[in-house]
Amino acid sequence: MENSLNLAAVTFDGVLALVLLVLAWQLLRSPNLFKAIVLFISFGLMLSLAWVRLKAVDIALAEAAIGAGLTGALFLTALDRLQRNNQKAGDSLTSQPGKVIAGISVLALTGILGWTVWTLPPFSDQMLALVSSNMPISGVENPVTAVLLNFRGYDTLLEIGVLLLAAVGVLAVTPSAVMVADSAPSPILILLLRLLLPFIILVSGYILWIGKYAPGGAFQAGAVLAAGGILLATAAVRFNLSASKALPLATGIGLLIFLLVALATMMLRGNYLQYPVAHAGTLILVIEAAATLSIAAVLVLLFVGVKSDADCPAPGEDSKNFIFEEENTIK
Amino acid sequence: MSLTDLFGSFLLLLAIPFFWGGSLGLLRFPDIYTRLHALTKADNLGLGLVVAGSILISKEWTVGVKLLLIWLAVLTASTISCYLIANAARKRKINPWKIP
Amino acid sequence: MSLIDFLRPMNLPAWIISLPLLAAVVTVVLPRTSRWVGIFIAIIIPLVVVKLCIEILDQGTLQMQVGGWQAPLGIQLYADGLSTAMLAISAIVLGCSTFYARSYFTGKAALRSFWPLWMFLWAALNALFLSADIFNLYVTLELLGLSAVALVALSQTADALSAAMRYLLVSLTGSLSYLMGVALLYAANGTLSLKMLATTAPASPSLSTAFALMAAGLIMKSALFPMHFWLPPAHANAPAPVSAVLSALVVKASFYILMRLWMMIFEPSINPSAAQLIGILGAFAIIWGSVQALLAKRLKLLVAYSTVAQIGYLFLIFPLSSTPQTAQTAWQGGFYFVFSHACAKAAVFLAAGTVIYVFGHDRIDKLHGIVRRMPVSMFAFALAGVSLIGLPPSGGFIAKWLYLNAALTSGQWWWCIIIILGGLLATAYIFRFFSRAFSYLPEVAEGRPAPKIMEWTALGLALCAIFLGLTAPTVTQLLNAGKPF
Amino acid sequence: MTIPLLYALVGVVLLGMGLYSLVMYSHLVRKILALNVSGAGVFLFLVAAADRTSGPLPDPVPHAMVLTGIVVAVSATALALALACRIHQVSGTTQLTDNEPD
Repeated sequence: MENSLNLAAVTFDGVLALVLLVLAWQLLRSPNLFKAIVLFISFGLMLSLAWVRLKAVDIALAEAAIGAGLTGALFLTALDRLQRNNQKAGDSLTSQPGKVIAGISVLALTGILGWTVWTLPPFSDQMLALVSSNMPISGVENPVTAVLLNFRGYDTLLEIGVLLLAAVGVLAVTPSAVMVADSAPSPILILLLRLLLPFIILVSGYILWIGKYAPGGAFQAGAVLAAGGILLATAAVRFNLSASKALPLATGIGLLIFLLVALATMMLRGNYLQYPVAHAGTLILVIEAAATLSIAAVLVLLFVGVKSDADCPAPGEDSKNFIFEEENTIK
Repeated sequence: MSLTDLFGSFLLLLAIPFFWGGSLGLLRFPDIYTRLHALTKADNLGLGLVVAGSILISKEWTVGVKLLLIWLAVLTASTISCYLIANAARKRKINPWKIP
Repeated sequence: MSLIDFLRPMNLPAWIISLPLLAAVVTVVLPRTSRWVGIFIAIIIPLVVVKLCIEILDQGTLQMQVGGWQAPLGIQLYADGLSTAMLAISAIVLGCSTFYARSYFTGKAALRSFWPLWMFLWAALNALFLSADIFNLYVTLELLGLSAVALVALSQTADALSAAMRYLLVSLTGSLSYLMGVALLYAANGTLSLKMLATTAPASPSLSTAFALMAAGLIMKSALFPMHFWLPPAHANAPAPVSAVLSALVVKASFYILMRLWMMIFEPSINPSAAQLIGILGAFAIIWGSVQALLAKRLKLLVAYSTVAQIGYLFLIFPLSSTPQTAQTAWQGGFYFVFSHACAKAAVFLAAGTVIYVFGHDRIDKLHGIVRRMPVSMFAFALAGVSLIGLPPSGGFIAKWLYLNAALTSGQWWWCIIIILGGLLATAYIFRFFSRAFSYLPEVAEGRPAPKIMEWTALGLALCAIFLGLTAPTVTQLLNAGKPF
Repeated sequence: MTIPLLYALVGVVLLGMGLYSLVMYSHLVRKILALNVSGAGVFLFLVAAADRTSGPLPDPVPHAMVLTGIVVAVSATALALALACRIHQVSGTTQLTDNEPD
């Protein structure tokens, strides 16, 4: 029994590895970009399975929601905009000699890297031991959450910054952040929204909360919430980012709360982000709740920013170039 | 291995042909409408069997409830996305395939 | 709680990182306040950095365990002489450019996105110089890269957008390569702390591969020949204050990381021919960049190619520091280059931006006699030129002098030829512009007057480049504080 | 060959495939896809390495690193796609043109 299970597992991993490679190969070579993107989404879903196999359930959740779902949606909307005017955009390969040179150098790189990986010394357990021994004073029970928000919380703080930065960057190159639907939203879509939206919010809250004990947390919860937001944006006839007043606050609040907690702990306890042990769990939950909101807001914003059609009525360059325009009202 | 386990495994195995058929249809059917048909019908039935089998095998009732919720969520999502895709295809004047 | 408590020396690094980040959030949420927030940061950060300089001169190093966790579990913020000097130079350049930008962007809508991006850029630089954790460095690199790309794209012209895209692709590929190196180092050594890697990482295939990957990624990001192709379009098409900061600081940031990694982790166990190879690339960069600068038709492009050349000098550190006797001289020379080039190049880019502001273009052959329209800016250009060429008493001179010293002591005389040749070529391309700008013509091209602040900030930076030459003892004392290498 | 090693090697190959396509194809969407595939390769290697601990529990630090990496990747992807769309809108091309500013 033990053996046959093992055999099944090995077969599964072998097949999954092969599927990943074939999907990647296909998606990188497919002449049809739409097909490539669809393959990319399936690649992301297969990758989620690989994460589960590698005991990284947190990553599997994030990959399915962000890596495959949201990134895929971003790619599809961008492709739609890019191919609207000229249907078949060229995707020429570099010249034959270039192909050979690039091929040989990439093969060499892959070979060397593969050999390095093959000869890696045994992995040290010291970090795992350190994390495990400090779990009781981390305020949470899921080791990944502990690393993300306590032991290496500073990385996460900067990363929330990266997200906000991306939102600002996307809007900086999107002169008119207004998303217009092709036609009136379908009544079925609205029905779906009615049914799903409350659940989405509930599930997002659940994932946020469960992150303390089990796989889950701010990123996964934010991604789920963002999915709801994107659905909502798709169902709207006209979605004007610039007009929203709440959105800037929602995008910024995650970083703001995180920074304030970090500075407050520094002034009270001496070290940046050093939570008092008794309140670590609460503080982490507060930071995560704010971060969830911001992550969701930014992800929606990224989607709408990429989707928003620059050809639609854009008032004078000067008035529309901003990020968050307060003067504008919904038309 | 108890009887419920056995029956649960049987249901899981029973799901395979449905998934197989759904995937085959997705790959081999001639147009978007027929492919959607294969995908949503066969796969949803397959998923139903997987969920039913898993509920039988799982020992805790909370897990069972979660699985049931997952099934309901997938059913809703797939029904509506199927409708949306078909509707979009119809709006783009993609004609259904006819036997030549 | 008193103010003294607020600014405990231990807390200074955290403030230096947090203040611009807070400012970024505020400028997003309350865009109307952003100009004042920007000015506030441009004043407060240099002050805090001065305080940090004093502490470092006094104590040598400062270390903070973020979250109170020791390495390898937590992340360390670490300030020594070198990182403090980098923070100081960033504060000078970014501070001046902030005031410049305030006038440069007047009335332009792009300003709304400019301020948050600018604050993120500043925070990223500060965080990068203070980080002592290789994965945290990756996050700061991404923060830096994305903000820099978005700032380049702000001009919204077809050229600028294309340049930004190219920059983004190169930057992401570079980060990815660096991240793979981080992954290998972690897989082999089980720690991400720079300090611990420095003491524990043994020579092994994984160490060599990690070095190759990280070096390749960082070289891409700092635009060393032949990976320089993205730099001239990006730096030439960005808004002027952005160009100044990109050339002065952003390319130096990845050089700084590479230098830290090399001196702390890799140098003892990597084949020294790697250093020679990097040096040769540097030499090519000096020649190629200078020649392209000589051929450039636009002023900003000339300045951008000059950056390509000057980056070449930085990488001469690797071969020159290869012998123990010269290591000290060489790395000090290299960082003297970083500082003097930062001030001089920022001054030159700001002056070039003023030229565009005044005349609406920067075609060199149509800029006859502009010195009469903008004497202060052209004086700044001339002073900065002195430093770029490496004439005494500028900072550029000290840098070259230290380099020549290291080259002769270590018996690698051939690098002297390159350094001198580079200086001659720099003279040629700078005087090619001067011969037009300072020529006397009865009628001068028409243009709108430039705001005073734009002219004087450029001059301030150029003066800094000169003063770096006069204050060499203090600067070296700061650099040596805490014995970085 | 162990299971983590298998996935680590797959990660390396994905990185190589992504880099090759990044250099070889000219369409911006393809380049961004290629970068995403390369990134996935690096992440896969990192997590596979974390699963080589002696006990049953994997090392959670690389997991946290990859979560950070995924979020950074989606941010970068969004910025890149928005830039690509803007380039298309301004100059009607979906590729990088080789014009050096003169």
